[in-house]
Formats: sequence, structure tokens, C-alpha cells
Amino acid sequence: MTLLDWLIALPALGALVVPMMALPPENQRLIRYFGIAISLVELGIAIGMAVAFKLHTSSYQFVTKVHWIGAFGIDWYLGADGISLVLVLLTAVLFTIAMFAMKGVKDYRAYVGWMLLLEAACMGSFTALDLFLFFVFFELTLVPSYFLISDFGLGASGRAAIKFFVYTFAGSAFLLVGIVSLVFIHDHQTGHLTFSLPALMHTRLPKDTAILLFLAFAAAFAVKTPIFPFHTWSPDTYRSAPIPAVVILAGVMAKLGAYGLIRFNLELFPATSRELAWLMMTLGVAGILYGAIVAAGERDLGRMVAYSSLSHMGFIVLGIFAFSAEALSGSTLQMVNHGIYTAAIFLLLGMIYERRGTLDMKKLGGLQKKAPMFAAVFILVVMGMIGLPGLNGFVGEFLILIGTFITHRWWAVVAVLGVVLGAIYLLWAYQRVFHGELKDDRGFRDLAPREALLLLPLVALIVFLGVYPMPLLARINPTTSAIVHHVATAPALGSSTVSSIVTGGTK
Amino acid sequence: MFGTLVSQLPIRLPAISYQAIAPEMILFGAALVVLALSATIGRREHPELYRGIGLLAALGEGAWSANLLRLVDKHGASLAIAGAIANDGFSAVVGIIVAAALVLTMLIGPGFVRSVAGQGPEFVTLLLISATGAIVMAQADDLIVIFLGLEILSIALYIMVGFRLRDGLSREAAFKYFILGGFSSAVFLYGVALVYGATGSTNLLKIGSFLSTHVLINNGVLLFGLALILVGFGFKISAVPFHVWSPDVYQGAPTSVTGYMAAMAKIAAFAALLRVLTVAFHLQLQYWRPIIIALALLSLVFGAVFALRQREIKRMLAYSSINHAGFILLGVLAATSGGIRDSLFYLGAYSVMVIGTFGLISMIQVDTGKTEGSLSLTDVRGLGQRRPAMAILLAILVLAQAGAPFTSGFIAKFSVITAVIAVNEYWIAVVAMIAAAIAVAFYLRLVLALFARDENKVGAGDALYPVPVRGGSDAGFLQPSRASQVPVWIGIWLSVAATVFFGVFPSLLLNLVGKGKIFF
Amino acid sequence: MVVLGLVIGFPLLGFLVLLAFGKRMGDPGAGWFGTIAVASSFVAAIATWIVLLTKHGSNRTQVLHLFRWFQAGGLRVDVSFRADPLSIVMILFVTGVSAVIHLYSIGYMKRDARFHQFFIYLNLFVFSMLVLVTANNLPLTFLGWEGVGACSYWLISFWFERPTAASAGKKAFIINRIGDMGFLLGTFLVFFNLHSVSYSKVLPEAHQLSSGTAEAIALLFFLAAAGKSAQLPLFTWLLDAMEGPTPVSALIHAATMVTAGVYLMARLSPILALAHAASMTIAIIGVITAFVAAMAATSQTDIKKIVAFSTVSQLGYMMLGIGTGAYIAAIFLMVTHAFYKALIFLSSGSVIHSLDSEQSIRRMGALAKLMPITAWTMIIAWLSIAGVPPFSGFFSKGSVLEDAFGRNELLWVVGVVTALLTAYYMGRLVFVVFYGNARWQEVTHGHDPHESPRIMTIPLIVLAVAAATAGLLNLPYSGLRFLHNWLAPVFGSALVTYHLSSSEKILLPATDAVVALLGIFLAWRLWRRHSERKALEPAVLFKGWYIDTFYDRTFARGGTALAKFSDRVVDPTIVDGAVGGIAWLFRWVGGLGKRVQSGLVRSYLLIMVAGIVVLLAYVLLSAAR
Amino acid sequence: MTIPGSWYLVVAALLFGLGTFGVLTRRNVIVMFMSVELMLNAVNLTFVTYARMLNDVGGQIAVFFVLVVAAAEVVVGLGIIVAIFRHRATVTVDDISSLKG
Repeated sequence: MTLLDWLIALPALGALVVPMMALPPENQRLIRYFGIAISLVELGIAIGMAVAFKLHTSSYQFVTKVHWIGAFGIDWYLGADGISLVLVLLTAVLFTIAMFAMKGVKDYRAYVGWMLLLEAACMGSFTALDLFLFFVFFELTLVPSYFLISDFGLGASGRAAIKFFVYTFAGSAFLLVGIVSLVFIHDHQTGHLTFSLPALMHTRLPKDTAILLFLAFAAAFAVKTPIFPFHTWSPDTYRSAPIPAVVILAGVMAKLGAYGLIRFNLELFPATSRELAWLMMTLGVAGILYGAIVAAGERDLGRMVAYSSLSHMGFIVLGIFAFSAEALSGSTLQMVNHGIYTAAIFLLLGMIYERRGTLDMKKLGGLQKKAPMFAAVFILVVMGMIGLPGLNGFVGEFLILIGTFITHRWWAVVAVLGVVLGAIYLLWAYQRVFHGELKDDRGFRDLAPREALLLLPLVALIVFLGVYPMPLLARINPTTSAIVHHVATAPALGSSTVSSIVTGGTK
Repeated sequence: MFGTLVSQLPIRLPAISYQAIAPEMILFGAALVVLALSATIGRREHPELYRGIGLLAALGEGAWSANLLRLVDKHGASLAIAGAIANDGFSAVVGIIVAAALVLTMLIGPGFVRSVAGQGPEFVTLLLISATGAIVMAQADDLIVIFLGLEILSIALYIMVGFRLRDGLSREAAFKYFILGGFSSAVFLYGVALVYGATGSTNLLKIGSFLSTHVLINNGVLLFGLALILVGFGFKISAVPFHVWSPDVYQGAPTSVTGYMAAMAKIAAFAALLRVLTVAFHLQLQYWRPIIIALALLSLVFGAVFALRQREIKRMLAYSSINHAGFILLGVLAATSGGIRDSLFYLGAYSVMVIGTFGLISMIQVDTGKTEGSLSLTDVRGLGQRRPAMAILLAILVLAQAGAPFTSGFIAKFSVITAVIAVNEYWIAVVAMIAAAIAVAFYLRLVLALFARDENKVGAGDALYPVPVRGGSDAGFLQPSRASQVPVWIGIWLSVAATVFFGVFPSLLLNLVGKGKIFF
Repeated sequence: MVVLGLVIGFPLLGFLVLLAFGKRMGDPGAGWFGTIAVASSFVAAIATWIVLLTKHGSNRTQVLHLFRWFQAGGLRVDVSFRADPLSIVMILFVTGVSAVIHLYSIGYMKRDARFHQFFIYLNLFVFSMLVLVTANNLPLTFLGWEGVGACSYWLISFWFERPTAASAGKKAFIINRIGDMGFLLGTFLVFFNLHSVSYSKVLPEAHQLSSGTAEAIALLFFLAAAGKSAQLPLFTWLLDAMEGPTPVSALIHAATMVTAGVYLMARLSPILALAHAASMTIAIIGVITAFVAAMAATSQTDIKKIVAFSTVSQLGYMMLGIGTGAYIAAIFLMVTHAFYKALIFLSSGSVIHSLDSEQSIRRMGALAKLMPITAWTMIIAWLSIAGVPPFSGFFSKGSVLEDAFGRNELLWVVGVVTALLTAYYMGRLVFVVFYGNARWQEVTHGHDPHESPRIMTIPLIVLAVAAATAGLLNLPYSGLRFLHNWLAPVFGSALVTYHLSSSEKILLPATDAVVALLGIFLAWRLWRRHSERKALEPAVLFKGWYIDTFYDRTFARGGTALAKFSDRVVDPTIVDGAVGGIAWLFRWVGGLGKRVQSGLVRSYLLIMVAGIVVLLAYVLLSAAR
Repeated sequence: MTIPGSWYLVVAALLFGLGTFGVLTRRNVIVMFMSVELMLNAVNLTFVTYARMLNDVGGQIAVFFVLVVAAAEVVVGLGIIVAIFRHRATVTVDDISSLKG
């Protein structure tokens, strides 16, 4: 059992054990401590992995390969390279924060159980190297998040939960068909039925099939990221789910989409990625601008942050498909940064909601007078989101833009506009909520020590990653430059018809 | 011993290898024993005894089929009873699946039906007889024998559907099922007659060899016959457009009967369909594959879409069963050995799930006191608080039907999709998965209703942090109120355990099903 | 070069300590601590200057490398600071003026509810400004650049209870951000062509750039400078920035931050040298901004608005200097301007302070006798900004005008006219505020305004001395050109020196002096007794040529409309509608299904027979084929 | 002169069509049931005709199976019909439509 197996097995076992703990109501807190304990151990493992990670190699580390379903050539095949490692770290941190943020729940068993299962699924998705295993974990993330959104949500949570599940499930329908088709084409060509990513990378695909497969993969990840036209589920879901769930949904699961694009679209279809780069980058930039504009028009803080994360994910997608080492490293780093400050902003929104029962900007105003500490943390996180240099948002965004400028100049020029739009809607929202006169006579309690403790790690990370991101970058760079090289050197695909696959060319 | 006795008789009997038809004999024998016993010791006294015998018979049949499978592995397949019965891996595996379905139903069914329709042995007998019919259909290598098996199964089901005597809905369902069943059997039979006319034999093997050696000038009659046979099968597996009976019958019939019927009818019909298409009409592939594709796509899409607006759970599950039929048809249309294996896997996984699901629904009906016919979503609302255990188990089974990962449902859907893609039918796979996505919507609405907090009692407070959830009744799994609950819970736990186990370690079932090759 | 680290370290240390213990230090304590931090940074700056003085020639540029900030692909960005003559000049006058203003604000911000927070932002501002001027690569400069922008945002909206202050802060940040787009794109273009962003590599190799790219880079960075130094397209935020406390206006919106744009242009002089067309446009925009702002300043009634417009105008002059290649003249003007403009702001601040924060000049008057020190320091600043000979303004503005004359006569003409206007509107301010009849009775409810406390007047005196004597730094045509030979090695070939004929050398300064005195005389004649003259204060000028209202109507209101439209209409109906539409279609077909299930057995049979017929028809067709 | 087999087939097909039409149109349950039996007998006729044409005994054996099954169906069918219409005056099939939607 290597580190990665423990990484996934631990929370999964935790999720199985928790429902059995039928404790009387008063020491329900024990279950929450149990959840916190497991997520802390996860964090320990993740940090251990990061420390033990060999720096100057882009190959997969901590690899484990065990037979699972012989009939289809499926193995329990896990491995982590720079990108997966960084995202595993992010997942571990955010889950620990989410576990701490859980309160006010009478029956912790279901809550902690689903959270741990979700953690196992996310860890699995980031480290799976077997396409079937990835698909299983990718789908598995839906079940707990559905329950987390619907059972403990508020208002129209049921409907939003179903919309989230069906939308993502439909997206992954294409992914499944794509995976299986690729596997069978590979089987025809090499007679070796396997789902392992390194093996499938050598399949020679004719042009039109490769495009279809690329789009099938991209469809699922586009819904998950979300990319521009497929984002309508995210405002409803982020608004109606409880805060700890949203921290995970926006912070970790949004990265699944982007990670999938890098790991599968770029590595499996390098030539097609080059051809369709213009499409994905246009969608990315459209997402940046559209997300920002709609966010400016939004009256509800929760929905505004959902659209702003659509805009930020637009940057990440842009970076992925710019095919330059700077841009790809920037995107990966930005994934971590986005996770951190989105988690922080949603925790803050949760605290506002708890005090005032609404997130409508019209009903909130002049809060800074009553809660200066709260306002200070809020503005710091907002400045991080805007990409103020010295905070974590800037480094990733700068790398993405400079990388995109080198390869696709005009997309970068338009994307830079996003930098300004970001400032507009975020500062406008901050002003409507914190500046001006207090609209509501009910006081606004300042940060309680418990809440401050919850936000401290995230705020510290926002500042630390802004000033010194090198530890992460040192681990990301080798992998990203290898992927960029892989995409650049892939031979262009001939447009021979599908039949040629069936006859199976010589390997 | 029996063989030698018979051989003295003047009549010349065909060489009967009792080994091959042992499964039918075990079940049918048990049915007779139960009837005889009830006649001698009075109908009402020992209902448990009948269930015991039924259970024993089911287990015996399963063990025998497994033994048959081992023999086939060792000595290869063989024909029995003058070519009427095929004793190959396929029939053995279907035998095992029938046994599994029968065991679960024996555990779950009788408890509820007894509270509704008296203590008599009738229910157990009918179960055993219908199972015999199913096995006959699966093993049959002759169209007429398939018809025979079909009728044994169907007539037993007609009666079981109408079992709740004092309830109008049940009688109406039985009638509808009977009339439409009778009609479709007639159509099926006419098809058999036409095929007989075109090829000169009703034996699948002879038809296959005839068609491979002769080229028919106008194969109109043959194709008409084949089409009508497909209609007969289409009705039985409730594929769209021949599905119209199933929503009403699923709702009207007693819940555990519905579960059994959904499973057994599909097992038998698909087994026979697979054998007919593979053995007899493997050369007419380009004619019947488009029909099967049409049936599959219609069932997939309309099965999912029509369920969206359903408020009554059993009707909703009827449409979901149509959707599942569509998925299994994918395996059939692949017409490869992989396709057969995947269809069998789907059949196995599906029947275990569906019997468990309907078992749980009958438990809920008893719990909510709505024993007559319909059980709507509002009745189920907030079950998560009152009966957390029941709600969680039903949620697992429903999610398995939706295809959630780490359940056999997921592996089933995945394997059938691989079967279709292996024959380059990419677009069908995409439509199938989209239909699955639509289906997820109404599965989730059911799960949501289970766990939603009762609006009236707790009031869905507008707090982002969940309003303190009212504690459910004690988390005790077993309501020890009535002894008859114990086997039901065992049955349900077995089906849930099997669903999750084969989801995580599917290779066991995949290898078993892999042996189910149609030899002839 | 550890002493350079100290220069930057002290304000950072001050910021951190105040952040942690500011509240406990209380009213004056936090202020004094902030001032000491900045003052010690000033001392360290002088020490760095002395260290550099001992060296000469090319090795006057020392680089202090701390650690690698971030690195990916070909891009390597370090946290490294550069001490060369240009940055030394900047850090000297930035820390000097900041120390003085810190001292002043202790008095000005007395008894303010959030006294210590004010000094937290001030120290952070000084730190960011120092990082900006000493950074050794473009991204680190950008860190300083955005840092000062953020601090100005916090300081402008310091009294956030007032909605106007809050939106002014937001407006400033956003308009700066628009400028920063130019900065980013410029950086990318530099990296694209020279494969590095560090000055020590980019500046020496700047000559490899093709002229087209150089033009583009220059214009992009000018866009950033225009945003920060409030030039024509993006200057409106400076007017609203007056909502902030007066020391803020003095420090940030007069002396330091606004000069960042000029510094950046000076730093990138090697690139500008290649971009002739771009330099010309910079010069033209500069002089036009100067003229337009000066005209607008003539008819403002709010004392701080007048000074703000005057700042925009003086910055226009500096950009004129940059555009014509006279970098040293521009920096000389920047330094002297920092002194007298800060002085003007602080003295108007002490006037406002004593008149219980009344800012309109219509309710001031005859304050000279009551507030002698403020009056006299204001008069010194007025004389130097107007360009009256012995004072520093005469020399610095004079050298800029001389170089402008060398480049293109028309620029000089507009420059001189603006100089006249400058003298006039400052004169108007002084006469209306300090002389004429007193109009502050109802403002101060009867008791006479008294002179500001010593803690506020000492900085005034210090700045007055500096404003008066700063001219010595760079006396033209004489041996005493310290600034010139101090900065010359930094600019090297980029510096353009214009050779005027001997007659012009005398004529030009003379015209400057005459124009200055004429402006003063005009102001004296018109505003000696009047406080309001409708003819001379037209609405178009009062409203700042309606530029701000135009921006507000098109961008602000238009933008909100677009945002509201896309949020309320586009997203829900079109994007979500598409998804909702498909879901609705499925539900509608589902509804159809319900109707099919009519419950009638015979209709079921009909459906089945229909199915059979279709099947048979298909089989018939396929059999025929 | 012997009537060619195809004639019988046509008659059988007509009978089958008549049966189907009868099931569709007639409202009386018993008559519908009768029509189903008619369809079965049409099939029997087809079987016998083919058996004669192919002179193979298989067809005739099949007829016996069909007869047996038809008998079983009659028993069960009438049982159900009696159960439903015991409390109703008429025997029209359209009354029983409470299971719908």
C-alpha cells in the first residue's frame, strides 16, 4: 500500500465507519472531531508526498498498479506528477478547512460521512492514471456532492442539486463514450485491451475521430470547470449549498475539469489540441469577459462569486491551451490560488449570511463600521481575487497572460481586459456591502476568535503564495514543460478514414 | 434407475438426459410437493413451510445449474431431448440468475402477499412454476418450446398480478396484462409459423443451418416471421412501442410481484431472444439489427423521458425498467460474444437490484399504511427521518439503477456501452448515456423526496447552516414487531450487498457470465 | 548594498508593527512611530546616496538580490532592488517629503476615530513607493505600482462613511487598473522581444528592439503612466481623489504616487529614445493636459480642486519634458514640484483644518493676518510654482520650457501660455483665500480661526525652505549643475541636449519671468477685492470640460446597464434558457407520455398494432432492397 | 384439382387479420377474448398448411402445443374476467381504465 493508496483508502474507510457511530446527540461533536482528525492525517500524507517528491523529473511518482477488472483490462493504477501533487495538496487543505467550518448540524454522521467520501473521490480523481478508474472517481464525486447540496441546503436546494447532478452526468456521458471508443481503437491497433493512460497515449488516430474524441472529453470537463456556455448550474448550486460543501465544490471540484483538460485532452490528443486550441481559448476568454460582466450585474453576493469564479476559470482554460510552459505553469498555480481565495471568500459569505440571513447587497451596507477586522480580511481576499501583486492571485494570472501573449498575442490582449473588469465588480460589491451608512440597525458582530482561526490558514496562504510561490512552481515546472513539449512535438494527424483503424496499422 | 424402468415400457421414448432438464424438474417438483402438502395438512397452518420448500428448491436449482456449468466447462455443451433443449454455458448461467432472482423473491415476496391474499401456498407455487417456465425458455433450442416456456411463465404471472383479490386495481392490471399478453403470444406464434413455413423447421439449429445453406429467393415470409417474433419478445421485455402495458401492470400488481415480474420476465425473454438471434438468424444480421437498434433507442429515450413527469413511484420504476430494457438491448444488438456476456451481466445486476427495490417499496407501503396500489412521492417524503435505514438502502439501490459508481449498475451500464462501441456504433452509445443522464433526474427526485425534510413539520428554514434535523426514530434496523419481517430484511440486505459488492469487485460476476457462451 | 535594504525595510517594519500594535499605541503614539520609521528610512536613503557618491561612473548602479520570486518556462523574476542615481534621487525626495507629511498628519488627524489605521496605510504606501522606484525588474515595479494604487484606494476612501469618498476610491483604483493593462502588455512585449524582464538585461539591450516595437512599448507604458500620473485620457480620478484627507492628497496625489509615471518613463528612457513618434505624442499629450488642466483650475471654487488641477497641469509639464527627451529637466521639475505642491496642499490643509473642514474659497478670505505662517509659506510656494526668478519653480519649469523650445516652438508657446495661467489661478487662490474681506463668519460660528499648532506649521516651514532653495540643485548654464551630472550617466545616449543660441539663452528665461509676473499682476487686479466673478468662472471649466460627466454617462452608466441586462436577461434566458429549454422539452414529451397511457386497453392494443405495422412495413422495404 | 397451399395461407392470414381487427374494435370483453382465440386458430391453420406443403410432421405437433396453451389461457382468462365483472352490469372493456397517466 503506497502513499497514494492510503490517501484514497483512509477517507473512504472513514466514510464507511462514520455512519456506524450511532452516538447520542450530546457527543455528536466526537464525529466531527473524527472527521477533522482524518482530514488532518490526509493533510499530513499530502505534505509528506510533497516533501518526498523528486523535483527534476516529470515522470509519475508514488505509482501503484494492481489488477482490478481483468475482463476489460482495467487496473487500480495511481500515480502523481507535479500537477496532481499540487492539486492533492489543495484538496487536503480545503477539506480540513471545510471540516473545521462544519457547525450547527444536529446529525454529523451523514455530513462527515459524505465529506470523507467526497475527499476520497477527489483524491482518486487527481491521481488516477487508469481512464476507467478516473471516470469512476469523477462520477463518484457527484454522489456525495449531490447529498451535501440537497440534504442540508436551503431553499431551492433540491432542484439545484438535481440540476448539478444531471448537468455533470450528461457531460460525463460523452466522457465515458470517448474513453471506451479510444480504448477499443487502441485495442484494434495493438491488440492489447487496456485503460492505462501512458499506454493509450500512443494510439494513432485519424483526424476526424481524434476531433470527436477530443470534444467528447472536453464536454465533460467543460461542464465541470465550468467553461463559458456550460456554467449555468454553478450560480444556483453555489448559492443554495451549505458553505462547507461550496468550499469544496468551488475550491476543489472546479479544478477537476481543468485538471482533466490537461491530463487527458492535452496528453491523449496533442495534435488535435493544437488544432482546436483557438476554440478552447475563445471560450476561455469569453468566460472571462462574460463572467465578469454578469458578476457586475448580480445583486446576490453568492451568485456574484460564482460568476467571478467562472471568469477566473476562464483564465485557467486560456492558460492551458496557450501551449507555453509559462502559461501552463501559471494555470496550474492559478488552480491552487483560485481554490484558496474562493474557499476564503465563501467562508466569509457564510459568516455574513449567518449574521444577517441574506446575501442581497441591497440589504447589506456599512458593515465596515461595525466589523473592521471582518472588513480587513474581506478586502485582503478581494484584493487576492483581483490579482494585486504580492497576493496569490497575481503570480498565476501574470504567468498565464505572459505565456498566452507569447504564443497567441491577441487572446492575451483581450484577456488582460479581465484584469480591469475583475477590479470593477469586486470593488463595487465591496463598496455596496462595507462602505456607506449602516442600513440595518441589527449590529454586525466582528470576527469571533473561532472564525478568525478558520480564516487564518487561508489568509496566510494567500499572502505566502503571493510572495514566495517557488515551492509549488519548482514542482509544477518540470511536468508542465514536459506536457508542452509533448503537445508541440506531436505529429499532425492524417485524415485517413475510420476504417483504417479497424484493420489496425503496424505498431 | 428411472431410465431403465421406463425403457421396459412398450412406447419408445426419445433419449431424455434428465441431467439437462434437472433445473426445471427441481422447481416443478417443489411446486407439486407444496400443493400436495397444502392439500394434506390444511391451507392455513404452516405458511413458513411452503416458503422454506420454495427456498430450498430455488437453492437446489441454483446449485444444479452451477454444477451443469462445471460439466459444460469440462465436457463441452450438448443438445438434449432431441434438440429441444441446449445444455450449454448460456442456459447454465441463466439458470443461476433465475435461481438468484427466485431466492430473493422467496425471501421478500411471501411475507407481504400473505398479509394481502391469505395464507395459502398458491403464491409460492406460482413462483416456482413461473421460474420453471423461465428456465424452459432459456434452455429452449426450438421456437415451439420457447413458446411453451413463454406461456408457462406468462400465465403464472397473469395470476400473480391479479393476486390481490379485494383490490380493483390488481384485477384490472391482471386483465390488461392477460389480454395484451394473449395478443402478443398470438402474434409471436404467427411469426413462428411463418418462419416454420419459410425454413421447414422450428428448431433453431436446423433453421440456422437451413438459412446458411439455402439462399431464399424472396425472404419476405421469413422476415415477416422474424419481425413478428421480435414483436412477441418486444412485448415481454416491455420495449417501446410494445411497452404500453407495463406502467399500469407495474402499478396495479402487488409490489413484490411487480419486482419479481420485472426481473423474471426480462431474464427469460432476453435469454430466448439472444439464443434465437444468435443461433437461428445470425446471417440475417443486417435485417434484424436495425429493428433492435430502433427498439433500443426508443426504449432508452422514452423510458427516461416519460418517467420525468411521474408522481407515482411504481409507475416511475416501470418506465425506468423500460429504460433498462433499452440498455440490455444494446448488448443484444452488438451480436458479439462480448455483447451476450454484457447483456447477461446487466440482467443479473438489474434483477437483483429491482427485486430489492420493490421489496423496500413494499416495506415502505406497509410502513406508511398505503398498501393499495399507488405510492406517490409525497407519501415517501421525509422517510429519511422516520426510517433512516430503509431510506439509505433504497437510496443505494435507486442510485445503483441510476448508474452511480461502485455499484453493479455502473459496471452494467459501462459493460453494455463497451459492447456497443466495440461494433463502432458510437452514436448509439452517446444517445444511451444521454438517456441515462435524463433518467438520473427522476431517480434523484425520488432520493431527494426520501431525504427531504418534511416542509410542514420542520419548516425548511432559510439558514445556510442546516436547521437542526429532527432526530429520526431509533436507528434500529429491524422492526421486530412481526417475525415475518426478518426474511424480508435478509432478502433486501442480500440484494444491496450484492449490488455494492459486484460494483467494487465485478470481475467475479464478469468471469461467471463470461462462461455463458451460446454453443450452438 | 544592505543599506538599500534598510531604506525599504524600515517602512515595511513600521507597517507590520503598526498593524500589530497600532491600536495600543493610540492617538499620537502610532503617528510618531510611523514618522520615525519613515524618517529612519530617509536617513538610510542619505546613507545610500553617500555610499554611491564615493563610487563614480558606471559602477554607481548596485543591485541587491534577495530571493527568486517566481520562475516558469523562460521567465525568471527575482526580488532584487537596484540603487542607481535615478532611484537614489527618487528615494531621497520620496522619503524626505513622506517624513515631513507624516509629521504633519499627526496634527491633522488628531482625534480621528481610526487614527492608527491612517498611519498603517501611509507606511504601507511609502514601502510600496520605495519598491516601485528601486525594483530591478518590471514585475516587481508592477508590485510597487499596484501597491501604491491599493494604498491610494484605501486612503482616498478612508472616511468610508461618506459614499462620495468610497466611490472616489473605487474610481481611482479602477482607472489606475486601466492604466495597468498598458503596463502588463508592455511588459509582455518586452519579454517577447528581449526574453527577460530584468532592467539590468533589458535596458542595455534595448537598442536591439525594432522601432515599431519600441513605439508600441513606449505607448503602452505611457498608457500606464497616464493612468498613474493623471494625464489626459485618465486624469479624472485625481479630482475625485480630493475626497481623501489632505495629507493624503499632499503625499500621494501631489508629491509621490503621481510622479511614478514620470519615473517609469525615465527608467525606460533607452526604449523611448528609439520611439521618436511615441515621444512626440507623449510631449503633445503632456502639454495639452497642462493647458486643459490649467484652464479648468482657473474657475474652481473648492481649494483642493484648484490644487488638484494644478498638479495635473504640472505633471503635464513633466510629461512634456519626458516627451522632448529632457529627462533630467523633467526629474528636476518633479523634485521641485514635490516640494512646493506638497507645501500648497499642506497649507490649504491647515486652512481647512482651522475653518472646521470648510473647503470652498467663497467662504474664506482675509486669513493672512490670522494665520501668518500658513499665509507666508503659501505665498513662497505660490511664487515658486508661478516661476518667479529666485524660486525653484523658475529654474525647473524654465529648463523644461527651454528643451521644449529646442524640440518644437509650438510646444514652447503652449507651455508659456500655461505658465501664465498657472501664475494667474494660483494668484487667484492666494488673494481670495488670504486677502479681501473675511467670509468665514457663519462657518466658524463667530470665533476667529487661529494658526495651526506648531506640529503642523514646522513641516510648512521646512517645505517652504526646500521649495525656495531647490533651484540650486540644477542652476542652468553654470558650474552648479549637480543634478545634471548626477543623473547623466543613467540616461547616457537617451538624453537629448538642445543647443540654444546665446541670445535665446537669455531671452527664454526672461520671458518666463515676465509671464509669471504678468500672471500675478492679473490675479492681483481681478481678485483683490472680489471673491466671485461669473464671467471668469464659466461652467464648462468648472465642470472640467465635462470630461468626467462624459466618462460617467458612457462607461459607468452604460457599463452598469450592460451588466444588469446580461445578468437579468442574457444569462437566465439565453444561456440557462438553452439548458432549461432542453429540460422543458423532455418534460413536455414526458407529459405527452402521460396522455398516451389513457388506461383504455383498446388504445394500448392500437399502439401495439401500429408498432407491428411499422415494423412489418420496414421489413417489407428491407426485403425488397 | 387440389387447391394450392398458398390459398390456405391467405385464408389463414385473413383470419389472423380478422382476429386482430376484432380485438381492436369490439368493446365486449368476451368477444375480444374470442378474437384472440380466433388468431390462435389462424396460426394453427398456417401450421397445418405448411406441414402439408413441407410434408413434415413438426407443424402438426406444434398445433397440439398451441391447442393446449390456448385451453390454459381460456381457463385463466375467464377466471380474471369473471373476477372483474362480478359487480358490474356490463362487460364493456372501456369501464376498466382507472390505471392511467
